[in-house]
Amino acid sequence: MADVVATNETIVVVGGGISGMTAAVEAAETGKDVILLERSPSLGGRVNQLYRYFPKLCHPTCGMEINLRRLRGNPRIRVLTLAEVQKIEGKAGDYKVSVTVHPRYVNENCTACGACAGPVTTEIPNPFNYNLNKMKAVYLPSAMAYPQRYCIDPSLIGTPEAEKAKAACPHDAIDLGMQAQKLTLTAGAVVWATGWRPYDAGKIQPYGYDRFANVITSVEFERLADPRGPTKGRILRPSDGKEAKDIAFIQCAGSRDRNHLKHCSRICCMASLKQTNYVREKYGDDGKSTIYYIDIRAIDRFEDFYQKVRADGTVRFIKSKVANITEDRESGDVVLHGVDTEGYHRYDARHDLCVLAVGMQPGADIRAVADVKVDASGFIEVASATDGIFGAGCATNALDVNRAVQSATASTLRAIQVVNRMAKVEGQ
Amino acid sequence: MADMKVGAYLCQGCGLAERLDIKALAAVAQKEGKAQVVREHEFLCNGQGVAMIQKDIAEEGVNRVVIGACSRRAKVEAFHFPAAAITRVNLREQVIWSQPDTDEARELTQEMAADYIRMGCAEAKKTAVPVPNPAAGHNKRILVVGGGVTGMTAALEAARGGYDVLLVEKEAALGGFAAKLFRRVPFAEPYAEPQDNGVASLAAAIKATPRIKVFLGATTTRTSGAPGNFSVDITTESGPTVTEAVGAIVMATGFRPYDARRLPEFGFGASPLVVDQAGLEALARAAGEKGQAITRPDGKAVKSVAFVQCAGQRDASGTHLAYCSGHCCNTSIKQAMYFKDQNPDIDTAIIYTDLRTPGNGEDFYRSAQRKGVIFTKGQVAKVESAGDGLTVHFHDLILNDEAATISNVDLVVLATGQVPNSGVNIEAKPAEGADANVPSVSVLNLTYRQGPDVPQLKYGFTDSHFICFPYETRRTGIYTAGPVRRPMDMVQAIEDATGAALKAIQSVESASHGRAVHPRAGDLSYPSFRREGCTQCKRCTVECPFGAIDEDEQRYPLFNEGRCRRCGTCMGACPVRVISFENYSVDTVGAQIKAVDIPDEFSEKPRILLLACENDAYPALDMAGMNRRVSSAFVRTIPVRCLGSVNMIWITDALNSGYDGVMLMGCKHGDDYQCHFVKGSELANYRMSKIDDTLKNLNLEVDRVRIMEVAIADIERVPTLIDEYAAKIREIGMSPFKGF
Amino acid sequence: MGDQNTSMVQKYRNDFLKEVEANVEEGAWVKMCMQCGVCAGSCPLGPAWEHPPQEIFMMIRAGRREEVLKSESMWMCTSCYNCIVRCPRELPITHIMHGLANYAHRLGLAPKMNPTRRFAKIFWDNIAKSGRVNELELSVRLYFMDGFKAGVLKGLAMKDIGIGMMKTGRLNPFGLFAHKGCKDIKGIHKMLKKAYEIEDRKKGFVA
Amino acid sequence: MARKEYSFYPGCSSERRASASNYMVSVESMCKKLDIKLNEIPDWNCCGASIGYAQGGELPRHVMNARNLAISEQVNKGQDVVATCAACWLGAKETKDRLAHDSGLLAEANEALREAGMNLTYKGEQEVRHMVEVLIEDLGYDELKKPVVRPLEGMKIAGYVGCQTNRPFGIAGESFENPKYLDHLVEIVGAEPVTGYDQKVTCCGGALAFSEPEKSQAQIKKIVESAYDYGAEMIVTPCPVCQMNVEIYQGQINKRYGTKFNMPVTYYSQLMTVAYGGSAKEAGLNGQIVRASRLEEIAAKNR
Repeated sequence: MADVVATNETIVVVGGGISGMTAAVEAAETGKDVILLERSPSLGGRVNQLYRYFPKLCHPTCGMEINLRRLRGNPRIRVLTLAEVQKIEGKAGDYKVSVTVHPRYVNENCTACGACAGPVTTEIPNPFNYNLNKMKAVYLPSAMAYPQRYCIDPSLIGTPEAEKAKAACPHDAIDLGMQAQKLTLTAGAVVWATGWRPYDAGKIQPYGYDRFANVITSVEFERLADPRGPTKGRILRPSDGKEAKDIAFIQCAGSRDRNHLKHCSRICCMASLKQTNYVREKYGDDGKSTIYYIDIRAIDRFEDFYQKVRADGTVRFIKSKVANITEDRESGDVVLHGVDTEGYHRYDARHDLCVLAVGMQPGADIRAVADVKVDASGFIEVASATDGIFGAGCATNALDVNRAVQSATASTLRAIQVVNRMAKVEGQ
Repeated sequence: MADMKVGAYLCQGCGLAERLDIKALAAVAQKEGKAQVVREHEFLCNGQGVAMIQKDIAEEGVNRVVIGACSRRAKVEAFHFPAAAITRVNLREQVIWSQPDTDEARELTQEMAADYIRMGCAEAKKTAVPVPNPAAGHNKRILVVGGGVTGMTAALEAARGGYDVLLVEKEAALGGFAAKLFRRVPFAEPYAEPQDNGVASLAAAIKATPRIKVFLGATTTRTSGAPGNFSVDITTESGPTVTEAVGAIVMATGFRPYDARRLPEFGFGASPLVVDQAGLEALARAAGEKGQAITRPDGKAVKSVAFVQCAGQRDASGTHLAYCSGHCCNTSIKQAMYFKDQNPDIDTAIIYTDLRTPGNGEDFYRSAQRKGVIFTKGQVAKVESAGDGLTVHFHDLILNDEAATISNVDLVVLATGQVPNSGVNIEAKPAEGADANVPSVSVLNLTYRQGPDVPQLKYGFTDSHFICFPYETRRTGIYTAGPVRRPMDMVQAIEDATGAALKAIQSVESASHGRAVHPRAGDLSYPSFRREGCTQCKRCTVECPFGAIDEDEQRYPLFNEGRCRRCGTCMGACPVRVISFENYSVDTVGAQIKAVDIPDEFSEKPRILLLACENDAYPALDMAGMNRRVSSAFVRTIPVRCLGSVNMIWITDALNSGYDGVMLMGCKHGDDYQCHFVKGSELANYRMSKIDDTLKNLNLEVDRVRIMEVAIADIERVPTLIDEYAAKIREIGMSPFKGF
Repeated sequence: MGDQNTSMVQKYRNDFLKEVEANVEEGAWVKMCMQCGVCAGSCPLGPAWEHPPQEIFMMIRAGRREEVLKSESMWMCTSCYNCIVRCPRELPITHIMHGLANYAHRLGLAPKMNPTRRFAKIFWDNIAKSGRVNELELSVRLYFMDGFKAGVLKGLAMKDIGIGMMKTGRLNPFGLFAHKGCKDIKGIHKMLKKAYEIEDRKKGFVA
Repeated sequence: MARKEYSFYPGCSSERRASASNYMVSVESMCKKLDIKLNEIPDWNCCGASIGYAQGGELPRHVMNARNLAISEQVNKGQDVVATCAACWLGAKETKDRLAHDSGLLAEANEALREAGMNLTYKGEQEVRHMVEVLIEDLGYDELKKPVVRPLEGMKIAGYVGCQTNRPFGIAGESFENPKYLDHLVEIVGAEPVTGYDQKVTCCGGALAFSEPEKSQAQIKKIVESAYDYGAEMIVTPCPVCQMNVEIYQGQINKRYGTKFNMPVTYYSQLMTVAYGGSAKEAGLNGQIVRASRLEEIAAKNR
């Protein structure tokens, strides 16, 4: 990988989710050289783990296909996966980005034919499905994976299983001796798009995510609904694999809460409204969704979607922050306790499954590698004109996909301004 | 095309050699495909394989490369030969991976592969490496229409990027709506206090930027051309009209407040003590300039203020705005703070149904509560004058008191919404909820065949329909930003403006190289048409989703290549087939259809043509193959750029040449359409609705042609659809047209 | 005590929220509530509350003074602190409830016969007297707070427990006479007197 | 010189012949085994308990606690204040907390404090901690395990934490909804903790035991019932109010609901004393109204 050429007109984009891919593609299509760094083995980030988008209920992989096509066909973009940024030093127009590239143990020869996985039996938790199921330790991260190359889990190295995989590969694509590589990239500007991670639901003790099998998170629910997911798209509850037809959605699970995340995560209301659609999609009028909320935040045109769900007879709305959840020991059902504050009605509501609409927090702490201003929640604040490191997408705030892409596009221009200053390139 | 030389390269890797007789395929390529060079390689995508092809291109003069290996979606970087036209033949995902690995299946699998080789060679002979449009425009200046915060930001950001900017503002001064604000909502921590509206410093920055030329009291009265080559008339109230050349346009014409006179129940108009948010800003500014406290319009001191949220918004009845304007909760909070900061003893109540302060707005909300602003979840029914003040009647939703009131209120502020200044709705749908009373005046005055302004999405907003691609308008090189695009607050408008500026810059850069922009970014081909064959039916000019085609003096279609997105909808529309692209035409597909070997009607081997959208259906088929999902071996798939590009002749040709059925797989259309060329799949469905007559004329069953809606996620469903259709064809029997 | 109330009414007119902020322990927090209701749902005696805390906060904002101060609800607080630890706005709800109860009690608006109010008074008087709890005296007073007959009956009902406690050495049969209490009880009395003075001064109670 | 020394606030209920005197006995034995020295705060007074609010009001309540803390600062210099009673601990800790964040209130408290003897001023120098806190944080589970000579083998014990040792302050590192420290303590004394026990933090209604008996007893019923459901033969608690309530009203609950409760409720310190080789008397087991027979049997075994 020593062949990675970068100059102070190069833009380094950190994070290969929707924001990072957008920044990379938009910059390259404006004629800039881009190096896109992704920590995991493939691009796509969290959107690739969603079943549908709100409000159109279209599939994230649709837009991803277009972005991947734009990216694959653009020689100005260099993608490095399993790449982790260690340090960013220097100043706008002249950065040194130190990167560690972790071994994939599979080289460019791989054609994703899958022969290597054949003889392997060792299984590991599948991060693509938030570890709801297991997968072989030699794997293609997802059907949309780019680069379209298999990976070998480090835990397999040194075991006979690894040798089996190597022996099975017809294209000499497996290199079990692969080592981590350290490289230093020159860059004029950096776009930091490391996205978000779900708030640790276990910390919201009254809801017993760590104690009750049938309390899950909204991101996990996406995997249950997705035909590519662990249940092939059937909404089966973890405790007994029974179909969950009566589902509770708890809003502000961690958000708007001084004990957890002080900010509102913006997307969760829409996400839950969307997920009630999954319930309807699977069960029609037999499904039952109940949304426990403080305020429904369906901003701007999303209001239409909210009204549509409101009109759905299978969906109930209860203005209440659920006090706590208990588990019915026999049935494994969850019982939600609280008070509907619109006129004070007490409830002890039994549901098959409870989905916590968990909040958003920054996916990575940029301060560990660079001196950048972040707010109290760890989100990157808008850079000053002299800076050359720019936050994009959910690294800057809790954003929906649409706003994340806007943010990434804006940051692309900020980065281009820097490299153009360097190149003294002018419009005319 | 004298020097055309086709090289066919067959891969033996990924199990292809085990499953297929590659030698036989090579023979097909040579004899039937007429490939001058045919080579096999055990591992085509590796170093040597690629080098082998490069060598042939360099030394043998091969300029049409047919690659018989994996899907066009795989190994793209490896098979990248700019000097030659590439045709990918998908023997892996859609032949060996979608057919059972059994001896019985071998024959059909081999036939399938052979057909695809024939098709590949046939396509190769019809395609050429595109040469960039000689008429590409090279102007890189950016025009920004609207001098509010959005427009000023777009202008500044573009200029900082090194581009010249023209900024056109209809008022006599820059600033737009923001200039009317006393203070704005904070953008950064601690999100606790109202801030200076920031307009002055923005305007100063504009002044200090020589790259930006400002036109005040001016409007764009005529806009023609294409990206890299727009011509715009700028008419100033005082003085003449100047014509300027620009490369791209950012439309940032903002919004106007919803007309509060339509809310008599809240006493607007009836009492001067009832104002909208803009009205309150005016009071606050007036007071602020004099350094005095905000008073009632009648000069009396203010002791109590009530804010009515969602006034004429979020209205399901259809009378008022259906949407939420997003900023109003924070704005009312800010305005309540005006009073609390002026005197903590002034009572301020905000009556809301859902308080919407996303992100760090939550801090601002808490800050207001700390200042003593009272928040009440309720539905306001009526505001009426009582004595010297007002009484607000509302349903207190927490205390469930339908007759709740706040009396002796000195000011009531109505949080009315944003109505976009988006010009003329060229699709003339009733602009749902938008302010229909105000006659719409064109903003851009485009000379386009399809109308003078940017098409609107909903409620008059020019938003993109796409979640992943928020800037994609249907007018190439014209990007809209700020509240004209979607209801939004100032901080989002600033981000939006910056993004739109990037897209404008990107479009001038692409235009200057004759490249297409999203979604077929980088495509150098462009539509050419045979004027002599044209019947002036105008379908192309009407149906182009991007308004790229005008009409010349003699009413022939006038292609503006720079505006074209290369979807081929015009090509699909053309009844006389005079429109084509170098790398995609009626012939490239037609030749493939004809190349397929059609067994006679007693063979029990039907042939089904599948025209699949390359963005959704085709990847779904690929992924089904990756999952080794088996489906009928009688299907021959051809990816198309968009169902909109499907020309009827392909279907009639297929049926005439003995195909037993034709499937079209395209994206969802309608309200939540997923077609990336917006109208393509909708048009295809419209055209197909007429196919039945054609079939009747041919005496064929209507089931011989079927159009299906498929999403990229239908990995499991797509093979099922195929098998169901194959079963249907078996049921209605073989086509009578074989062997003609 | 009655004029205590009227003076407050005059002082704050109809602005009950201001009155609460000034006079009720932690009252300044009332305005911070966002009506999520987690407190209402978290209270172990929830169903016994006519008005749960979050509703009481709304009633205070709505100026429903009498209704709030005369309510039995605050007296249902068991001081379990569930509401405090769950409140997303960090309101010290337990203390506000105690404060409201105490305020209502000071104004003489609290329900006369509310058993908790009466127990709390007896309890405090008990500790104020000697500086420490005299459990026997406390229980005896409790039994007889509704008069001799009721007391005897309640006493009988509880006698097993009482005897059990004595048998196990956990109740002093001679507590009424033998209870020691603090040495510096005089000082404690003066200290409390002072504390009351200050509090009354601060909250503008008429002496 | 003991290995640990603290300024001790025993509280009213742990006085001789008071409702938690048995707790006191076991604490003393436990501390002896662990070589912990408790220096009682001279002439300490009642904390006012949470129920004191109605009559006590705000300042007087804080002043009562401030007095104890001020004496401690004066007499037991440099030592943390340790309380065994949840209410005492909470009352004192709340006062420290409030006065630390409200200088006005602090000044007022000291103004009143001057009226008392021993010319006291409260400065807020000392930490206020619960005995359990001290055991876990200052000694640690490993140290607490060492002296075990008589593991309580075979006993299934439900750890009932209750409210005030748990909320709002609680023990560092423990959650309000599912604290595990009692289970750990049960484990190290060789018994089996009933980890699934789902009423471990349910309020026993102690504050309302006298005024609203039926309401508080309904709470107690849940607490005891669940312990039976999960197969516990004994409940252990760190709080004298909890202990008394949950133990002594079982008879009345049986009358009211026709249940057959007879669940011993002990203190952690009693378990530890026995496990450390102490006698039933040293563990204050004679103070149980519902006899802890199994524990007494083990205590009778010679170590």
